[in-house]
Amino acid sequence: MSEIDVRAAAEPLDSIGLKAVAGAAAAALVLAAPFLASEYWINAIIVPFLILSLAGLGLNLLTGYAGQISLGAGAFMMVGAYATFSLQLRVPDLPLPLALVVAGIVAGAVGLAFGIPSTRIKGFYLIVSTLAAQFFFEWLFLKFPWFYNGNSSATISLSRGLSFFGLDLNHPHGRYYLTLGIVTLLTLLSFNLVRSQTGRNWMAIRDMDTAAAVIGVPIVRAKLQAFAVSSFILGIAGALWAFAYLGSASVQSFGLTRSYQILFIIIIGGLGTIRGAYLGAAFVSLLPLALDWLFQYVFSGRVDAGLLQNIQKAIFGILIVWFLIKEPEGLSRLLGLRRANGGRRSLFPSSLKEN
Amino acid sequence: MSMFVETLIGGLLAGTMYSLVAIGFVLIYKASGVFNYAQGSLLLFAALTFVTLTDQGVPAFGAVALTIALLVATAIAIEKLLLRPLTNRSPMTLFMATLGLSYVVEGAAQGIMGSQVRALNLGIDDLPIFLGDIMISQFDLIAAGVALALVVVLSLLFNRTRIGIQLRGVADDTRAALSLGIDINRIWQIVWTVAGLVGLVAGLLWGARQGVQFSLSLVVLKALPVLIIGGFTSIAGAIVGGLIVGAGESLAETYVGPFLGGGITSWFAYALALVFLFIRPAGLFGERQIERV
Amino acid sequence: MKRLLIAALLAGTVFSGTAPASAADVSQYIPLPTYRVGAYASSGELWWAGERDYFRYINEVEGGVEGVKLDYEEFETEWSPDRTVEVYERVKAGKNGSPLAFFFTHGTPATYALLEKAAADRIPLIDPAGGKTETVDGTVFPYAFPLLFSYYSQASTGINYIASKVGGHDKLKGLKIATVYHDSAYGRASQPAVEVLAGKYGFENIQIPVADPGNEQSPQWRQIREQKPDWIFLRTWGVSTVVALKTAQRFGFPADRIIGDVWAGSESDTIPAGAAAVGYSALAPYPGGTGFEIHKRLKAEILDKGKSDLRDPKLFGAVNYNIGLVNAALAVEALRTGYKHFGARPLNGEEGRWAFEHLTIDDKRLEEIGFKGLLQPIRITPHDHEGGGAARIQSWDGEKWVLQTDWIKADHELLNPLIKAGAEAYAKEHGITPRTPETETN
Amino acid sequence: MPMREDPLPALEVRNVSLSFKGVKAISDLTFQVERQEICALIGPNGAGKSSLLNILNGVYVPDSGEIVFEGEHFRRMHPLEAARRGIGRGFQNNALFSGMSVLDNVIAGLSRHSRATLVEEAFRLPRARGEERRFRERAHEVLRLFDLERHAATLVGTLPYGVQKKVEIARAIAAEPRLLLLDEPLAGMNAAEKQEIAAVIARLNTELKLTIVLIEHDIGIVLKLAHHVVVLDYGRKLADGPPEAIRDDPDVIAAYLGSEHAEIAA
Repeated sequence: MSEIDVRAAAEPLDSIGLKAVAGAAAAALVLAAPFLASEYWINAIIVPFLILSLAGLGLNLLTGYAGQISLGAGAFMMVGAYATFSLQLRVPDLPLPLALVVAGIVAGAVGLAFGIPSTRIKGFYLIVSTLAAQFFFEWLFLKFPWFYNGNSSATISLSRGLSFFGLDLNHPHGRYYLTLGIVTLLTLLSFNLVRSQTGRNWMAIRDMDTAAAVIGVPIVRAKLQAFAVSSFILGIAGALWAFAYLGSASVQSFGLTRSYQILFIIIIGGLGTIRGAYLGAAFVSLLPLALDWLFQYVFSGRVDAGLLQNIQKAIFGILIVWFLIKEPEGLSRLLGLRRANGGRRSLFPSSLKEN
Repeated sequence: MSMFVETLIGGLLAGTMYSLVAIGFVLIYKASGVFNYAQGSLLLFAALTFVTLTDQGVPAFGAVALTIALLVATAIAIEKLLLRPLTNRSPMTLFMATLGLSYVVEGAAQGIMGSQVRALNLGIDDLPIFLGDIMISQFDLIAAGVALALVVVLSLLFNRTRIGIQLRGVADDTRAALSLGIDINRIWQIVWTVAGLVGLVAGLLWGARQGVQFSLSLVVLKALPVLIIGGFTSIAGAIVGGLIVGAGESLAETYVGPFLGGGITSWFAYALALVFLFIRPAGLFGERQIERV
Repeated sequence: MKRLLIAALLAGTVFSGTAPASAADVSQYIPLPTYRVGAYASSGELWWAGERDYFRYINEVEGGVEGVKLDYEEFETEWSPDRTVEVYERVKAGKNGSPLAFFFTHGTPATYALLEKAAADRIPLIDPAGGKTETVDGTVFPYAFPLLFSYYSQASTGINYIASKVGGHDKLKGLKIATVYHDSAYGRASQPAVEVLAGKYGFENIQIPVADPGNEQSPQWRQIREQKPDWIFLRTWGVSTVVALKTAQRFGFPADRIIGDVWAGSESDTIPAGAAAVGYSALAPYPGGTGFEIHKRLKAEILDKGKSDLRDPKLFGAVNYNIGLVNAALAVEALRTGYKHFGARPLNGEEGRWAFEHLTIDDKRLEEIGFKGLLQPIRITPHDHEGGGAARIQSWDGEKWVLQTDWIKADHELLNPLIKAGAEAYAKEHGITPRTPETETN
Repeated sequence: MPMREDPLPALEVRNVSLSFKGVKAISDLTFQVERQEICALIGPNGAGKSSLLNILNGVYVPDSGEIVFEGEHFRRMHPLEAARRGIGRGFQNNALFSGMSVLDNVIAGLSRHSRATLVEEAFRLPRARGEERRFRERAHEVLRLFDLERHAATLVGTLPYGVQKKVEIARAIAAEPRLLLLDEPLAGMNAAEKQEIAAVIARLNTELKLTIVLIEHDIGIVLKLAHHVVVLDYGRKLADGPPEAIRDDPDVIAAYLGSEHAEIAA
């Protein structure tokens, strides 16, 4: 993550040295984190934060870069998790990293299939496709016991746990490094992708799809690629969420609220930026904890608990609205991380405008 | 055969209940271009306010009046605090803002009025009526009647009143309406109020069926495929879409469901909507925009 | 300014970790993952009121459990298993010097999600009348406690009640019994048991799923009208129960032929259904009502002194409130068992397991703690983490639940092989060697 | 005058009609564009000029008629097909990708030449790296041609209108089209800018031997720049011929030029 920040920000040449030092320091910090933070921080905050960042990254490629709105992030995470489970169960010889890749490919294929309507349908009408995916897979993975190996609780978990070519990862540090490694690798690949012709094709479709088609951008292919790549990443994020964070998962772990959460992450973090996913995930995972802490500290015992919890929910909603009003480009801009000459632009100037 | 007819009629009637929720959506989308996810929460809010008031001993008439007053205040607040600062933002941003709004409304409603499930009795007996072999729900029949009446009232409002005509002007061409001196902020307030009222009616009918409780806000998920089939901009579309979804869901659960292990209503409406979209990419009644470049 | 705000928010979370312990007078830490927000808040609100009121009563009136005060703390989860996992991670190391003796999951999906984590961390998961049925077998699942009334027992007791209504088990032959269930892991949990029971007694087993959230059920009930079952076992949850009762009325199915399970039998299910719910019966391992001894004590010491967590005193004695009371009492009695064995100090997870595995509440003890009639006598052993397996039946008269029967036992002889087989399969899949508690020394 | 080495015209429009919701936008239009000529479409607003370009690009589907491009017949064009065959396009109201830099906009125009696969791009394999380098060089070349080098890294949405217009032509040129369609390339520019762009267009025509169809309202420039003028009115062709003939055509003067006659004389 930190290496990428360095490269991303390295445009003004004069500060490269400083940035490299800062980057190396950050990398060292990230690698040493498990020895600096408590187990609670690793297990309950940092690992889920990293996975949510990855999911946000996946969705951001589709929604933030290619401009295709999706309310089905949870569905593709679900597919990835269940595919990983199936592979580990039924192809026990396949090492975990390869199983994750294959599960990602399965999720990508599913994403591609549910992306097909995008070649004909635009804007908000498109949410029906991703919502159909959301509800269909919730039903499918619950309905047919094959998917959860007939387990009476309809949950999935890896009976052999996590391992990396023989290295046992079933402890907080192992889970952290596994997650960190995968997230870093996928972030790098995504970074390459958005700076390549495919990335430009996506942004062209987002900014003005008709013009993109006319100048020779292969719209259909690029949209389907966006769905496939996004779902690939979401699928792997889903598998990590199920097995590196939760330990076991059911369809409820990837319900509609999860899809909204991922969408919030990229809107708050910044659409169409890689680092936006990280910032958004940090915001979404830390804000409720911060509010919780604040409320317990300030009001504990003095106000009815039910009222308190509902106020907290309302405040979360208010903060989201406030954010959208104040910073349409999300935390990415608020923290001054965008290119200095990057003027304010409207999100989705064309692709979502229909009647 | 009678089973088929009954399933079909039952489905069509249930579909009008979905239409009721979708209509509020359409109103707001038409006038302000906002895809209002918070419609479900507004519905909950309206119904919960009404029931809380009647539980406190306020007579039904007074409770309706107070609820309407509160809905007006809410609409004004939403317009001033949310719509106006977000003018000219992308539809996506507005959609996200309404998601945020739904958190606020739900949190406030449950925080202030409590989360207990309330009973709501509208005095409609839900006993079956038989036409030969075919059973029809009295309650659904009345609900369908209410939906029909609502559509008539709304079309009168749109076609016969000055505000309605201004409203249509805003819907057709916002910029032109602005240049004609129409106070668009006031129009938004009115539309959100009307959508709130439609939400109140829908909330009361749904509430009488399942109790006034949080899950009322989830009926919004039933309204989405209805909207997509009917098109975001057409009230007639919302009605027809509701009928299609209701009948389709009912027939599918009865005749297709058993082969798939049942419980398919959660996604069937969406699959149906997807099929319709392939045939009509902007819904049955939606207008397809000509791309100008 | 904005940066400052965000920095402050972030900093706030960093320093919100656990504070150092003070050595003297450590209380037993009891975290409560709760849901006061969202779709399930209506049942949750009362549940936590019951739990909190009882814990407060123990602390303030009885001076704690064997002198150890209870330090309970709530965490909002909106009934999401993922958030419950987050809470679990947050609290599993204990607080203020107290380790964690057990963890209430307050929901079956959360129990499923935590099953393996908790076993690895050696922290007992407590989920009365819920959880995973196979975990009744403590030899494979030492750290899971589906106390009181497993999902298999619920099915069996329900069938036993129907048998008593039709005049004996032999009369079940040829009857049609339809299970209308919430299409989720919870809703399906009883299916294997019903299947075995149908085989034994010869009734026809019809299973009808309702998709979540279940606010439109005409197709299901039309199907019921076609198939004409004699009885319905209703295993819905939340709004799907209300809609089921209302739709049953619409399709002319009599409410007094519907038996609800534990999670379909509270006031939240019947009040909104209005007249449609009159005559409806439900399994009650936690009966409703205020006529029990403990209610008199709580009224005097907690409610009348304005210390209750109940927002609306009318709901005192509601089924969900009583669920809270019973859960709290089970925890308190288990801790008492542990303190007597290990000494009066906060227990850790392994000690907590020992305590729950040696929890016995007989009729005499029930009288003492004021739970006679509200809680069945139970005896937990390392082999049997359910310990009860009975329920009373209560019927809704339009205003309140009225108890119809005394405790009706489930058919454990029939169910145990099923549970054993499930546990063995799990053990095999996960490479667990079942322990032999007889050889364990404590 | 255009050179007539090749007997086939670059483009033929044959009996093309188009209507929107029953309203005729183009009726039975026929004309042809020779290779390497600059053909100007003129006519009042709503005459169907932009719609015609949209048909040539495949954005609109004509109700009837056909298009013949370099000897091949098309009942309709698909946008991607049009681009692949080398039909480039500049739009009336700048259809640039506002969230991307000037350089990225131009490189996006090279999409039809891209061969690297997604996986190659993600892992930066040699073919992707090589392609990226070639694309960048090509884009810089084109930017230099339009004197846009200093804006290369700027977000295009932040630039003034005239500059955006140039970026748009640059984007179309980068892909090395065989036929370039320009919709009012000089609109919104001052006189000096107009001269500059007109000169660039003329150079593209002579140096790159590019066939150009353009829509322009500035008749003075049209008459100087174009080899061939087609006049449209209410979707019908009013006149078709060399600029001198059009200038003197009484029908055109009557129906369209009217009061603007003075301007032409000037």
